Amino acid sequence: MSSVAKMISEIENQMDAETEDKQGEVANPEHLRMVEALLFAASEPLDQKALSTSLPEGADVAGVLKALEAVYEKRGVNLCCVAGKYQFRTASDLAFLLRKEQPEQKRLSKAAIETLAIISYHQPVTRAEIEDIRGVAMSKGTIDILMEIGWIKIRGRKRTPGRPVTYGTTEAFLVQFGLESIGHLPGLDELKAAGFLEAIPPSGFDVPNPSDELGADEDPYDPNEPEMATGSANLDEA
Amino acid sequence: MSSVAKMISEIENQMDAETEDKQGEVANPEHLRMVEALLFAASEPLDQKALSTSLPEGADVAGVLKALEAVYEKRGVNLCCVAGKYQFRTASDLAFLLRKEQPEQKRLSKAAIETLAIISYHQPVTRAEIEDIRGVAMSKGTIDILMEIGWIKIRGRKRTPGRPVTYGTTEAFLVQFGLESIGHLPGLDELKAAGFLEAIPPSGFDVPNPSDELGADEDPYDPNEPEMATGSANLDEA
Amino acid sequence: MSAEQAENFGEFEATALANDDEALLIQVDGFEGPLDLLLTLARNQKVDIAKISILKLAEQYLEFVESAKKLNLELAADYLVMAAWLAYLKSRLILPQEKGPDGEPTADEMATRLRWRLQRLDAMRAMSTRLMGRERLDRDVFGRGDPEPVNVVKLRTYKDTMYDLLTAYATDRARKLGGKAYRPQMAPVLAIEEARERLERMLGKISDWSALTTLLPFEWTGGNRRRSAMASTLLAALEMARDGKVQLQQASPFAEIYVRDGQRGQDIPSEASAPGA
Repeated sequence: MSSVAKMISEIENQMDAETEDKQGEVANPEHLRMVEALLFAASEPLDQKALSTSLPEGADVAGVLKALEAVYEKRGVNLCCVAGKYQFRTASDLAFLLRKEQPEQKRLSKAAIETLAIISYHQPVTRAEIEDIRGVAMSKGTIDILMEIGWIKIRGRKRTPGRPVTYGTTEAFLVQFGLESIGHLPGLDELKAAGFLEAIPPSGFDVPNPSDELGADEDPYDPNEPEMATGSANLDEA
Repeated sequence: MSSVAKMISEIENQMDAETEDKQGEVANPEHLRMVEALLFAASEPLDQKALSTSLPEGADVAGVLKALEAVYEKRGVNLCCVAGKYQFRTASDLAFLLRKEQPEQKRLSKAAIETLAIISYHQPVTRAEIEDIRGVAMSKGTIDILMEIGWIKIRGRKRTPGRPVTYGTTEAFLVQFGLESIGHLPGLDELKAAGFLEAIPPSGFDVPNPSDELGADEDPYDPNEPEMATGSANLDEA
Repeated sequence: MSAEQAENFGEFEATALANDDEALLIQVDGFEGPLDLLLTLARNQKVDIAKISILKLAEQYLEFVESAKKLNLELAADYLVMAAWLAYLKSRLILPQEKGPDGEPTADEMATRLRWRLQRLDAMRAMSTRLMGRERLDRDVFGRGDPEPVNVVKLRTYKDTMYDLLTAYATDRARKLGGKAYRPQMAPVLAIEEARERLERMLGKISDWSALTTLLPFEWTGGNRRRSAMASTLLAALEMARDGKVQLQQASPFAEIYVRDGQRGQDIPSEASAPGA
């Protein structure tokens, strides 16, 4: 057997395992082709709902996606789940082939990178809380840059005096960093175990997760609500 | 063996045949992955030369492309070669997936609806006759639009010098306007009663009884008949 | 300043941050605030931050601030606030353990809290490195370079109805038969000249006294048309009577008007013999 054929045969074995998992349920090969074509053609990640509207009624989109993920697992192009949506991307080990020698458009400052990390792990988080973690007042530009790139957004208001706005990450952030969801952030469990994600300042035993859902003490953001004075954090308070 | 696995197995068989053709030369699976990724990420079709500059020296690009072509032959995405350059395209039989139908409601132009009305009442009718009845020369587009919508058709030729084609309405026309047959178009009295015409129509006003039957001076239309010079009608002739 | 510190901070420079909220402040180059400075100092102790000596750390920080002052560097306010707080913490750490005033946390509790904050900042730094180290779209991994857009096919339907068709037919036909030139619509009026011409032509043909109503043109019937014909014919008859061409008579107001040729005899018909009264 040729080596290519062997490779494909391996894929086949994976596939068999895959389909066995589903107890005899077999992904329809024609549906597989359809999802393949749809995902290949699209420039944006597609979710299951979008895919199922294009497929015949009753098609097992989830099953097809699983099968497709297995088929492409070891290929030069992989099927990835980002932000709960599916997208073909080149295999990461081939980055050296494709990396374009374009200077990174905007080199983010250290402050911006840290702020992004804090927002992604601690969301929903207020400006004062970010400042508490970093121990320094934040320049207005930092949030603006991240907002402009489209990686963070204002997501609500905290039900505390002054009703400060809360920040969170966007879908574009997940897509850019290849994350299926906020819960898939690297090292999230370590941070949680160390208690570093506790409410700021530490309030007790509850260990909140970063979440896209509105927090218990968070109101949805209403852009029309008049802005209150949002002073910078008091360092001596900490 | 599951049906998907069977499909892949088929591809494998093709692949074996492929590689046998090349007398034991086997496409390197890693090169296969590279070409796959390069073609996927490229914004335009790539030729063998462009591919080989990215691949390790001595890589059998032609062999890899052949193998890839076979792998993707029956997939939702195919490897296509256009003018010596390669690119992935979604399989042509799945083009319907990439089509989105958008309903749009329109109205015929004044000239078009008047022409349609005349064709419906006066069929079989030649272009010259339509122009005579309307009293204005007709733009070519008007007939074209009605033909394109599918409400009129060429139904025959008039046995007059030049043998001009005659127009009539189609079944789609009857469906659109809710008519059982052309004979059910309202006559003079009905038009009067319904207020479409003055109580005393101008002298010389008559409303013909349109018919689907071939007219006495009409030949059936033979699309193969060589077209005669069909200058625009002489208005004074009619 | 210790040798170790000199090695690390000897070269720091003051930089004014232009175009920023903090434009008026002087920042110690390379440090992102006092906590960052503390974290760097803590790392220099080369022990686990969890076990770091806060007392030693406080001393190092205060030393650093002193040396900055000697270099005539004006430190940003938050560095000085931190210095003041650390000086206070230091004094309490040296003194025997006791509760602070008004249930203030003990010095140990304050030290633990600071240690925790340093650990947390350290952890978030590590996470930001991990996050930015991820394979990123369009830098490490790539999507389809030549996506095939969805073709939008317009499904045209026409709103034209039977009503539109018939309206078009009727107006089009009427326009054609009406000729291409503009013709103002004539009010239904019988011209007096026309009525007089008619009457003159009829003179030879009518017998003796004839009722004016019987002389009206046949096609001028109904409503306004008949009234116009009546008025015009009467006027024409009056003109002709003035010229002596006809004779008129009427028995009473609103009664029938009779006309006869002016050349005829002068005898007047009796009421009874008047025809068609």
